[in-house]
Amino acid sequence: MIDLAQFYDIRFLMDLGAFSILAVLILGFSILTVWSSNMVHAALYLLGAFASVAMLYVSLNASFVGVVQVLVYIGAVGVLILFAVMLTRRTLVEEESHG
Amino acid sequence: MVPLVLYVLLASTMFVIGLYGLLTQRNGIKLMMCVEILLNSAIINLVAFSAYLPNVNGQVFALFAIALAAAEAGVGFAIMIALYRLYGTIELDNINALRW
Amino acid sequence: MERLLGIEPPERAQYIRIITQELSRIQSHLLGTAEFLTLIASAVYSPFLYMIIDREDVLTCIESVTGARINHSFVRFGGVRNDLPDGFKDMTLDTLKMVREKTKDYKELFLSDSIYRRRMEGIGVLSPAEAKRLGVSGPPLRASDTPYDMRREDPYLLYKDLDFDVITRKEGDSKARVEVRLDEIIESCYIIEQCLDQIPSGPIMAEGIPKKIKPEPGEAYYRVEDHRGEMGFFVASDGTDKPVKVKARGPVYAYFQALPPLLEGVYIADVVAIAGSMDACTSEVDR
Amino acid sequence: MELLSAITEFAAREPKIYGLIIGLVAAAILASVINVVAMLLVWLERKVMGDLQARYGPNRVGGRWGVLQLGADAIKLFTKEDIIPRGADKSVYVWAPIVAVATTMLIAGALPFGAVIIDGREVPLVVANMDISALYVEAVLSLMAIGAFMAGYSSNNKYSMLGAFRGVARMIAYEVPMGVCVISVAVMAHSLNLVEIVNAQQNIWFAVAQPLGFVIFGIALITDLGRMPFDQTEAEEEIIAGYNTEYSGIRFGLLYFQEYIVMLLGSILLVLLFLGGWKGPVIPVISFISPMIWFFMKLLIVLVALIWIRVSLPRFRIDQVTDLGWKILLPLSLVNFVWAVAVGLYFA
Repeated sequence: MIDLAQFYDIRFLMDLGAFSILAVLILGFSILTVWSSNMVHAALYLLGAFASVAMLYVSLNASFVGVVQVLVYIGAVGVLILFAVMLTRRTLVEEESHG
Repeated sequence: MVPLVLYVLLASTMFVIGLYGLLTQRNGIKLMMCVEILLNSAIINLVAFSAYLPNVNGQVFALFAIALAAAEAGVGFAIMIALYRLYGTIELDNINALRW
Repeated sequence: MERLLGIEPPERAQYIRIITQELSRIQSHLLGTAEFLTLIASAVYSPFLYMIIDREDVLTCIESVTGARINHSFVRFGGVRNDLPDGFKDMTLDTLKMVREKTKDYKELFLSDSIYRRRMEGIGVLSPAEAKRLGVSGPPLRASDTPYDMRREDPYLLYKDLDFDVITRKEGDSKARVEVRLDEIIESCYIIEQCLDQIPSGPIMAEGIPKKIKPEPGEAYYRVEDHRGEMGFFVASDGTDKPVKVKARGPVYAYFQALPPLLEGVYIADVVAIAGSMDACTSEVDR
Repeated sequence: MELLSAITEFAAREPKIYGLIIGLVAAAILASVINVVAMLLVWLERKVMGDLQARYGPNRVGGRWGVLQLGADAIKLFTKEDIIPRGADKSVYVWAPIVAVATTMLIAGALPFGAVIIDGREVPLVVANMDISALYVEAVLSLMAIGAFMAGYSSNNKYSMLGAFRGVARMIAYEVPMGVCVISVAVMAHSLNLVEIVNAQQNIWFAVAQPLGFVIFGIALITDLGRMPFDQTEAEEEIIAGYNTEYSGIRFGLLYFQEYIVMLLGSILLVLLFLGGWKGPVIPVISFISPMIWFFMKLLIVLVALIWIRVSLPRFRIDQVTDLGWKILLPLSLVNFVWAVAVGLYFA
C-alpha cells in the first residue's frame, strides 16, 4: 500500500496534490450535479466534472483520451444536454421573474 | 506516482454518486446526466489501469467507451425530448404508459 | 393654400421647387437605403458610410439654395424665398453625375452579392391588391407592380412638362423596394438635369400677395409625391387669417399598417429586412 | 553561464518541478503578450475600418494615430457600474465572462507564436509542444460556445437566450467541417503536432496543396470567431446584442475583449495550418528573427483580410448559416479529405 517514506519526497507530494485537487473537483462537481435542483446548473456542473476528468487523463499521460474527452463529452454531449434541458422547459425564459 | 488504489477509490466514489442520483432522481434529463457520471467513472478506471500497466489497451477501450457514450447520449436525449413532446413532462413517475 | 387663394406661382419658382424637391428625394432615398443597410448588415458595413458621404454632397447643393440642410422652410405662398445661387448649375450637375455613377455601382454591388440576395429575395412579398387595401404608397407600392405616382396621377407644379418614368418592380419583395429607391435616385437626377436645362429666368414670387393672408371660406386638398409616398395637405378656412383645420396626411402611417400582416411568421432576422426596406420614419407616423 | 548550467542541471535532475516552474512563467508571459496584442488588434481594426470607409477612426487620444484610445476605453469600461439584472441567474451570470476568457486562453498554450533561429536551428516559441496540439486546439475552440451559452442563459432576457442558442447551433454546424479540415491537414503532414505541420509546409503551403480545405477552414473559422458575415449571435439590429446584451462594466469588457483574443488566436491557427507558419526565405542580415518577421507578416495579412471581410459583407440569416454548414461545407470538407488522402498517398 502507501509507503509512508514517500511523503517526504516533494515530487510525490506534487503528484498527490495535483491528484487531490482533481479528485475534489470531480467529486464536488458530481455531487453538485446530483443535488442541484436547477437543471441548467446541473448541466453546467456536469460539464465541470467532464473538464476535471479530462485534466485527470492528461495527468495520467493519456492526453489523447483527454482531448477526445473535451471534444466529445464537453463539445458534443454537453451541448446536447444543454439543448435537451432548454427544450424540455415550459418557456425559454422565466417570464414571471422579469422585474 | 500516486498509488493506483486512489484512482480506483475516486472512480468508485464517483460511481456511487452517479448510482445514488440514478436511484433517487425522477427527472429524465437528470437520469441521463447520472448515467454520464457512471460512464465517466468507468473510463477513469480504464485509463488509470492503462497508465499503470505499460500498455495502451486501456486507452483504446476508453476511446471506444467515449464514442459509445456519445451515441448513447444522442439516443437518450432524443428519447427524452420525444417523451416531453408526447406527455408534456419528463418526470418519469408521470410517464407510465409502459407499466400496464 | 395657393389653391385656396387662387395664386399661380411663376414658372421659375416652380422649377426651383421641383429641383429642391427632387434633390431632397435623392438625399432621403440615399439615407433610407443606407439606414436599411445598417439593419441588414451592421453599422460597420462600408456602403452605408459611402452613401452617407454621397448624401453630404447632395445636402450641400440643397443648402446652397435654401440655407438649411433638411427641414428647409423655403416655399412661400406664391413662390420661393431664394433664387438659385451663382454656379449652382455646375455644382449640381457635377454632384448628380457622381451620385448617378455611385448609385449604379451600388445596384451592381447588390445584384452581385449573393448573401444580400438570399436575405432579400422573396422576403416580405406585398401583393398589389394588399398594398392598395392597406393604403401604402410611394416606393413600396411601386415595388408591388403598381405605377402609382402623384407626379403622374395628379401632376402638380410643372411635372407634366417633364419627361420621366415611374419606376416599378414586379416582385413586391424587400429587394424590389430597395431597387425602386435606387432607380428613383437615377430618375431624379434625370429630372433635375432637365429642369436645369429648361429653367427660365424671371421672378420667383407671384405679384400681389398680401401681408396678411385671408383666404375665402372653403376647403382645399393638395396631394404631392413625398419621398416616401403620397402626402396630402388639407386646409379649411373660414375667411379669417387663421385656418379652421389643417391636416397633413403622411405616407408612413400606412407603412406601419402594412407591417403586421407581412411580419407574421417570419424569422427575426427577416423582420429587419422587411421593416427596413419600407424605410419607415417613425417620427413621421403621428401627424 | 554558471546560472544557465545550473538551470540545465536542475532540469535534468527534477524534470517535473522544472516543467512546472517554466510552465507557470511561460503562461504568465503568454497571457500578458496576448492581452497587449489583442488590445493593439482592437486599435488596428478601428483604424483599418476607418481607412476602408473614408473616415478617420480613432484620432484624439494618444496623438494623431489614436493609439491610446484603447487604454481610454478600458478605463471607461472598468470604472463603469457593474449591473446584475433582476431575475438573472447570479452565479452563472458572474462566471460566464470568466469561463469565456479562460476557455479562450486555453487555446493559446498550444499555439506556436513563431520561431527564432538559434545556431542555425529553428526553435518554435510554444508553451506546450504537444503531439496532438492541432486536435487540442480544435477541441478547445468548441468550448467557446459554453461561455456564450452561460452568458445568454443567465441574463434572463429573451434576446440573450436567442443569441446563445444561435451560437450553440452554429458551433455544432461548423465544428464538424472544421475538424475534418484539420484532420485533412494532419493527414498530409503526417502529424497532429502544429510545429510538425508547419515544418511539413517547407516546400508547399497547404493552402496551395488543398485550396478547398483552406476555403472551408477559413469560413468555419470566421464563423467560430463570430465575425461578419456570421455574427448572428450578437446581431445588434436583430437581437439587440445577443448574449452580451445585459452585461456592463468590466464583465462586458471581458466578453468584448475575448472576441479579439479569439480573433488573434484563430488567425494564428489559420497561418499555422495553411499558410506555412513562419516558413519563408531567410532574410540575410537579421536571420535570427526572420521566421518571426514572416510569421507576423502573414498574421497581419490574415487579420486585415478578416477586417476587410467584416466591412464588406452583409449578415447571413441564422437558418442560412446552419444550412451552409451542414449541406455545403460538410460534404465539401469530406471531398477535401479524400483529396488530401489521395495526394498524400501519391507523394508518400
